[in-house]
Amino acid sequence: MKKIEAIIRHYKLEEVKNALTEIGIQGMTVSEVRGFGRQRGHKETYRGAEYTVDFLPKVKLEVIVDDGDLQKAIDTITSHARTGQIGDGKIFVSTLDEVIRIRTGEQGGGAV
Amino acid sequence: MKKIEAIIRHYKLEEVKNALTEIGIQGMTVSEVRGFGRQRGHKETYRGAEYTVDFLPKVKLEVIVDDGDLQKAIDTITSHARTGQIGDGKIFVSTLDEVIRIRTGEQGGGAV
Amino acid sequence: MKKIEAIIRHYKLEEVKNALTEIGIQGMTVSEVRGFGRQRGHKETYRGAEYTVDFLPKVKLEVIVDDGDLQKAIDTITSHARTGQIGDGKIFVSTLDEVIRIRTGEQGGGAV
Amino acid sequence: MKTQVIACWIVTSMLLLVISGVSFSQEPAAVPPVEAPMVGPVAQSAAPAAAAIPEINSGDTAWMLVSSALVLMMTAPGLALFYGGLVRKKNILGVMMQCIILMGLMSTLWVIVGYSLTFDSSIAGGFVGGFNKVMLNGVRVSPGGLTEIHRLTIPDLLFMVYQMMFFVITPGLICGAFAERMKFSAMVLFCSLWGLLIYCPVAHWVWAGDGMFNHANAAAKFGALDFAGGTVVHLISGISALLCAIMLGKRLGFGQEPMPPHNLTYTFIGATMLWVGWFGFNAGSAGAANAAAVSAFVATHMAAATGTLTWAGIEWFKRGKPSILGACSGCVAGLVCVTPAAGYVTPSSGMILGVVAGIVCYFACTTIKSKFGYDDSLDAFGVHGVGGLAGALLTGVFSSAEIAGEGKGGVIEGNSQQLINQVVAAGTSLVLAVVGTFIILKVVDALVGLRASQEDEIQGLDLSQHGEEGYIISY
Amino acid sequence: MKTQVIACWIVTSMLLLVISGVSFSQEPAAVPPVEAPMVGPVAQSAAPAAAAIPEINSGDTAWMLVSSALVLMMTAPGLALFYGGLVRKKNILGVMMQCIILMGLMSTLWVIVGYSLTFDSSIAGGFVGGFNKVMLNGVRVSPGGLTEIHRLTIPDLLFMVYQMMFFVITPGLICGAFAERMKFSAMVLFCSLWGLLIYCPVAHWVWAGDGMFNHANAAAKFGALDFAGGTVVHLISGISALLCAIMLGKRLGFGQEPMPPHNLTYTFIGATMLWVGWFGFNAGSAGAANAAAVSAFVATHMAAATGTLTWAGIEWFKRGKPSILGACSGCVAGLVCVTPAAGYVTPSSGMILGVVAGIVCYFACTTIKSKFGYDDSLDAFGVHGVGGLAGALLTGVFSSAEIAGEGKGGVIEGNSQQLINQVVAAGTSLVLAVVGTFIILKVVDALVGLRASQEDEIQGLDLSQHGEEGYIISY
Amino acid sequence: MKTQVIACWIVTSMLLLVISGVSFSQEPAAVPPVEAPMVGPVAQSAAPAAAAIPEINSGDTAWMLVSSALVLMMTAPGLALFYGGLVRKKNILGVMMQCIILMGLMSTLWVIVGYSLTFDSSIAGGFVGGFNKVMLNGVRVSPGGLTEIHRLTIPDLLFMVYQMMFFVITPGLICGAFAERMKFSAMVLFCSLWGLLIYCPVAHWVWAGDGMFNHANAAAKFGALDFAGGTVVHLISGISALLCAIMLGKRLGFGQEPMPPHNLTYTFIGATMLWVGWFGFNAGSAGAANAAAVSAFVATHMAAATGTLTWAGIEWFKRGKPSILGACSGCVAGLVCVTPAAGYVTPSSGMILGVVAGIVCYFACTTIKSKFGYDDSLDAFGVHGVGGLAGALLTGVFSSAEIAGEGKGGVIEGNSQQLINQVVAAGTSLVLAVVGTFIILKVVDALVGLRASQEDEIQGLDLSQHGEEGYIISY
Ligand SMILES: Nc1ncnc2c1ncn2[C@@H]1O[C@H](COP(=O)(O)OP(=O)(O)O)[C@@H](O)[C@H]1O
Ligand SMILES: Nc1ncnc2c1ncn2[C@@H]1O[C@H](COP(=O)(O)OP(=O)(O)O)[C@@H](O)[C@H]1O
Ligand SMILES: Nc1ncnc2c1ncn2[C@@H]1O[C@H](COP(=O)(O)OP(=O)(O)O)[C@@H](O)[C@H]1O
Repeated sequence: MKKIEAIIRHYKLEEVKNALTEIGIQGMTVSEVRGFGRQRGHKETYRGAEYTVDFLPKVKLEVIVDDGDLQKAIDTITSHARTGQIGDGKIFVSTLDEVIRIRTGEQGGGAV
Repeated sequence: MKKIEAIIRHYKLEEVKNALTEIGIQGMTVSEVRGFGRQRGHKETYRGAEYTVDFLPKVKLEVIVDDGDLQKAIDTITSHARTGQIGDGKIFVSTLDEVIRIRTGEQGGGAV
Repeated sequence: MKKIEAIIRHYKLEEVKNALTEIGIQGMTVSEVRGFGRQRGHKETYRGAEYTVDFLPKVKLEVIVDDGDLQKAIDTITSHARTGQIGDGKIFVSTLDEVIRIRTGEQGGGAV
Repeated sequence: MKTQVIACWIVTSMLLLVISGVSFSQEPAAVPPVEAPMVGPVAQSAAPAAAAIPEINSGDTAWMLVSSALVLMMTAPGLALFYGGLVRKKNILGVMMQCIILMGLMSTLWVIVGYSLTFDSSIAGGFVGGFNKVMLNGVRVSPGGLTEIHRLTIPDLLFMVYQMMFFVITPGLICGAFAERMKFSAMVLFCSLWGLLIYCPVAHWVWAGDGMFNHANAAAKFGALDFAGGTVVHLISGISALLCAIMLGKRLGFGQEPMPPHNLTYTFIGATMLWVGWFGFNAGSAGAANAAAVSAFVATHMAAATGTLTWAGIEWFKRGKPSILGACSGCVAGLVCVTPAAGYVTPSSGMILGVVAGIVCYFACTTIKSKFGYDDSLDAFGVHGVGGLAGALLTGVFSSAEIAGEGKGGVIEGNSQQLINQVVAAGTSLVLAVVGTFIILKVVDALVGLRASQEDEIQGLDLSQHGEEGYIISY
Repeated sequence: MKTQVIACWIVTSMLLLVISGVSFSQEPAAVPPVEAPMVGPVAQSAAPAAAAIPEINSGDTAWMLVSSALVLMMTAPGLALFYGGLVRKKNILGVMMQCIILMGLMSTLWVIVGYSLTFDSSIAGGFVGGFNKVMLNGVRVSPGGLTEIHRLTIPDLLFMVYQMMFFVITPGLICGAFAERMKFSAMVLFCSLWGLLIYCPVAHWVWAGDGMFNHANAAAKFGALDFAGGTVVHLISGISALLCAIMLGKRLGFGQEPMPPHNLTYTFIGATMLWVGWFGFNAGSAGAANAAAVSAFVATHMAAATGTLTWAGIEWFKRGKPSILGACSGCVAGLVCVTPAAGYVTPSSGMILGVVAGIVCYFACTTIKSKFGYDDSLDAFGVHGVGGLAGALLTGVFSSAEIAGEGKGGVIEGNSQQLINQVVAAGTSLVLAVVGTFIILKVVDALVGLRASQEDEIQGLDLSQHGEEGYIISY
Repeated sequence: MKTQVIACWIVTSMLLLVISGVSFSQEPAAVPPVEAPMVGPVAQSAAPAAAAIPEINSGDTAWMLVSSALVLMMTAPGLALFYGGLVRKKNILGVMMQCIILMGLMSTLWVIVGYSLTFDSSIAGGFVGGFNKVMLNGVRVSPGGLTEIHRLTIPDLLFMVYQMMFFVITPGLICGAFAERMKFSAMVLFCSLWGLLIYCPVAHWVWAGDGMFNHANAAAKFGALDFAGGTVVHLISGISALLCAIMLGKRLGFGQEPMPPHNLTYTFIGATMLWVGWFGFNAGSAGAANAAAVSAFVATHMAAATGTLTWAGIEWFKRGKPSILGACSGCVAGLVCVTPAAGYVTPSSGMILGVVAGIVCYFACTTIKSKFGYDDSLDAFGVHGVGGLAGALLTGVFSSAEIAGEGKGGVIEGNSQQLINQVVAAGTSLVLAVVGTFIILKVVDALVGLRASQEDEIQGLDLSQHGEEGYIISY
């Protein structure tokens, strides 16, 4: 079982979600994050006091997939989240030891 | 050291937290997430425009435990977060390389 | 590739971010979390009804680094996030299988 | 769902048809006579003795237009924010929806039949007003069509619309008791029936010219003083609220999971808007921009001021920290308590009423509630019921003849009969409210069911009843 | 960016200079004569016949001071919250900025030249008012300087400032159509030009004493009734809004990604503040605290009430759940629709207008919009255009001579000519609005460009146009 | 904690007892005489010459009731939202609590002794008013009990409560300087002392009939014009705020971490509510619904309008983007600056005052503050101190005898003495404010300590002082 974490742009979420659903991925979890990398933030000024806001709002998408679906999922996210502009985001992949479905107690692949 | 990530229902958080505390787990971190799986969202209508809101609000619970406490923790979460209805959530387990307590610099089991 | 997750105090974020940038770390992602450990919450009273709010607001910092930068990054976070008071937070380190930059499709070290 | 909706509307419509039917058949005789004297909240202290028909006074009219607007503002945004901030995020729109729908619904019912039931001359042995003013029949755009005691220098139509705003907000207060769990259709049906069957009679007793508890009605055995609605508005809504809380049962998870206010900034905004709007409620009840209005204004403000300090002060001593929820609750408690007394008392008495309100409502919301364990979600009973009762009684103590007018002094001025009158009027109203609310709740339960389903309650009323979310601040 | 800003200001300044130049050269002759009769929204129903110069009436003055404040409150916080809640989080400050800048900008333009263009005696064959009142030349702090029909018992200066508030809010309504994508500089330029070139002429036609559609102008062939601005405010802003929506094009992602309101609690607060403020708008249009004001107050409130119930009711039947957005939209639709009729109709007619508004605006915002596919972001056309048109026409149907004054009955009282007059006035105004808005948009586009860049739009107007964020609730 | 609380209350109580003691012992002689002429903010421009006791005028009373409500609304929700939006999320309730507690506390103090200290005839060589009116002794519910110059057509009690609202909001303005770090108990003590020891004397000098800077006091050598409180309200609160900022020291992390406003939408709502409420503040200071009120209304509105445009315009040129915080700051700056001049100047002068305010306050809040490095958290000094001073002086320049009344022209009309009077009055008040604030801060520091502890400040005042959180939007 693999865990894919993708940091993407807000307005790409809907598209990526739909694309993933189409290739048969049935579940995902998102959260609000702020981040920066190459793309740095902007300046905001409040009554003359200037702040550099480094962190830009992004969406973090977490998808657990069977090892076999991994590449397909990565490709789908990559192609749909891409604009070609700096700030498109990153994908991180890691390995899970175990997945459990709380409702049934099922473990492993069936639990996803 | 294991990291348990559990996606659960909001209104189960309090119960799960108390149950974990009772079995001796002394720390945890939660965050707001939205997700879907089997349980899909609902429709919202704004002046005639209908949206399908796939993502439902959930809570993500992260608990770091010693390997020995893993099963107990999983069982506790599973039993207390369960309602038997679709949407109860998932538990993901992964392995950590290292844990450090910032205040003291302690590492490993003692840092949890 | 290593993933560092650090749970720190809100008002230390700016300092830690600057310190990491100075040692050459070029990207990071933060999110709002709530947690407790040794440091338990406070009591809030609403019209006589008392609640124990266990979860305190914290910031979660995620930084992906090459294996070589790991120790430096940990040390930097540890030293700048520390106040010596209970509640300073924790650092969790895990191993990533893969990192992809969405914009270019680059993988591995170059993608960070 | 749909069937319930339809059931709900059918019942309401039938009710209205029946009522209207009765009235329209009477209409030939309905040329509104200049009835026998009666007195309302308006002008209790300034009723002109002469029978001469007054002209429109522009200053009084200006003030009453403003007061009407202020009392509407109390329902929303005022009350909606005050209550809305106290619920959990998932129910915020439910609260707001109740307020705006009541603004539409109760206003409509008032025009159709409520005004007539309240201010037309008594039928049914004085139980309620008649049907001569149904659909505003005979309500004039100039002064003079009202009974002598209500004879004001403002158009009768303005008196009607000002009173309408009270009919809107009173059931709104009850919503605080069943918040977060009542089905929307049940709320609609309950408030319609409650307004017509409980508010109208009680308001008729206390404020109509031939009302059996109207102090200005010479024929009344127990003439009570109720300047702006301590009994009519707060006491009966508060006690009905308690019954609702008990009969609906507790919210799921009550006592097990924390249910803290999701947005105290809204509660604060709402409370301070209530404070401002209450000037329309209390000083407007003078019916004119006169000395009584000014007295009421000052007493009202001072009660709010000391109520705020008292509640926050008690918290400061008892738990080391004064809270903003305490301060807001205290100001509302003070305002509630001074309502029946506003135009009859001195500023200092206003200050005393605020202190008393702060103390008794504090204990009602903390000690009493936790002792009996009912789930009055937003303390509609603790604040409006208890504060309203305290106010109704204390008006009989502190009323000052110098301000209120001859024969209206209270216990302090040696007139202990007044306190008895207050007790009788409040007690009788209370009994009607309890019995009536019980029956209405049973009826509504039978028709559409009172509570949202478990799932709906867990999901929150916003999504389950209205298909919307309050805040989508993430995109 | 900077060059555009400069361009923008140069154009505006030049425009103002030209206009002022014209006027100042005329000034020697500008001692304001007691011109020929004219009638505005104010006092259409209560114009004193005598030519005697009235004294200040304190009650009327009090009411008009309050009404002016209430109408300002409608723009902000009212409209700003109503609209602001409906956009996505990243554009909330953009909406608010438009409102506050319009408060500054339109007020200033009104003093400089707008008031004169509207209420000075006609020039250019009746197309617009002249330049005699530029810079408030001759506007007195006492009553009597206005034409006979406008002769009020309040200072002329108060009439001026009350009318100013209408000039502020009207372009604000349009902002709902191009929200979330218009460049700030374009908005500033567009609204300035639109106000002077479209609002002033139309307001002159309908409300100036010698206006060609002013019912009180004996010389007018098609004397229309427009109590508080159904045509002048809502119809022309609504239709201009539609054109803006079409010419600017859709928001990026419209139809593909969900764009739900980011904060319906704000929309609710705004809607209920609009409801309260509208009493100043409509009842204030009587120009005095008199019977007409009271009639307008009640009709206004009842239309809002039934509008709320109607829209929410339609939703309840059609999709099983009444929504708060529906209730809020319904109340605003009812208020829009009753605006031209407010002081001329009975409470029951007000209730009918509210029901009609609820129905037609509901279909305009749902069926029609989705059929034609334009992106009227916040339904400025669906509510104000459609509701305003319905109101303008129905005023000709429901106007009651008993309330509105002799000769002002509508179709229901057998005067079908009145409906024709309403159609002609509305139609002519509509044509000017369409043609004028088209030209102004083209000019503004050429000068500074209408739309924010793609990146700016994606980032949100708050950051891209103003360098700020609305909520930073995380720290 | 508890000991401090107790200490705090003991001191306050003792203070009040001492004061009251003094007064009650004087009471036998306290039958309120119709004292020597004096003039307040109210009616400076319309003081009736005759000594005849006026009757209540309903229009004037209506307007003053509304104005009192509007000024209360300025404190909350107005100021509370304006300031509350600017702090960090963790301190929002702290700001709101300060406002509502001041509403309770200052109102109570005003009734007990503040009103007497301000408007009773001078004692202590003219330093402050006497104790004859303690506990509203002799304050009538009809007009006529005030001195001749204050002789209004509204009940004396209404004058009292209107002035009370100024006493409430003035210390509230100071809170902007020490926001996010002052201990709650210190705030309570500081504001009580500041109100009684600084506000009352200065208000007495400028507004009491025998005040040494009251223009209407024939005996005054330096009769200053201060229509609605440029010196009395804004200048002295602003300069005291500066001292507070300096003496409390900077917020932890100031200059190192960003402290952006957590909710600019609140700041916007607050600013526009202030704009609306300010009509009560300024136009209400006419004391009647008359020509002076209308003049003040228009001048006030125009200053807010041009202030908004100016500040936003400067930003647009200097950094390419106009900000909503700039627009809001500009409107408040304009309102502050026009306050002392409101009823004395033409609309055009109002516009000029707004422009000047926009410029000077902009530089005060940006250049000056960053140059000197003090941490005036929310720019109480930059806006109220600087804007108030500018207004106080410019009133002496722009005052127009035609509007203000004979002998009240300014420099522009050749009366340069008036500017000198303004300087003297402002300067003297400023000195008292600086010295007094310094002493009071020292005393409060000694008694309960000024600053919250480091931990408390880091945790936020909401939790540390009040045990609550503002938004719990996650559940
Ligand atoms: N080293 C990193 N660790 C954690 N998150 C990162 C890291 N680098 C980038 N990110 C996340 O990815 C987002 C996009 O990165 P950025 O470098 O701006 O774009 P791109 O990958 O297109 O060059 C950032 O906003 C941040 O949230
Ligand atoms: N493949 C997945 N990857 C990441 N998160 C998932 C995945 N599947 C489900 N989830 C999370 O678990 C939650 C519950 O899943 P769901 O399938 O609805 O319930 P159940 O597990 O009871 O069948 C979802 O809302 C989502 O947040
Ligand atoms: N076992 C754990 N699992 C997950 N998160 C934890 C755990 N223990 C602590 N944390 C997180 O670290 C934060 C700080 O921990 P705490 O024990 O209070 O401080 P310290 O590490 O200084 O003793 C907590 O608020 C929580 O978010």
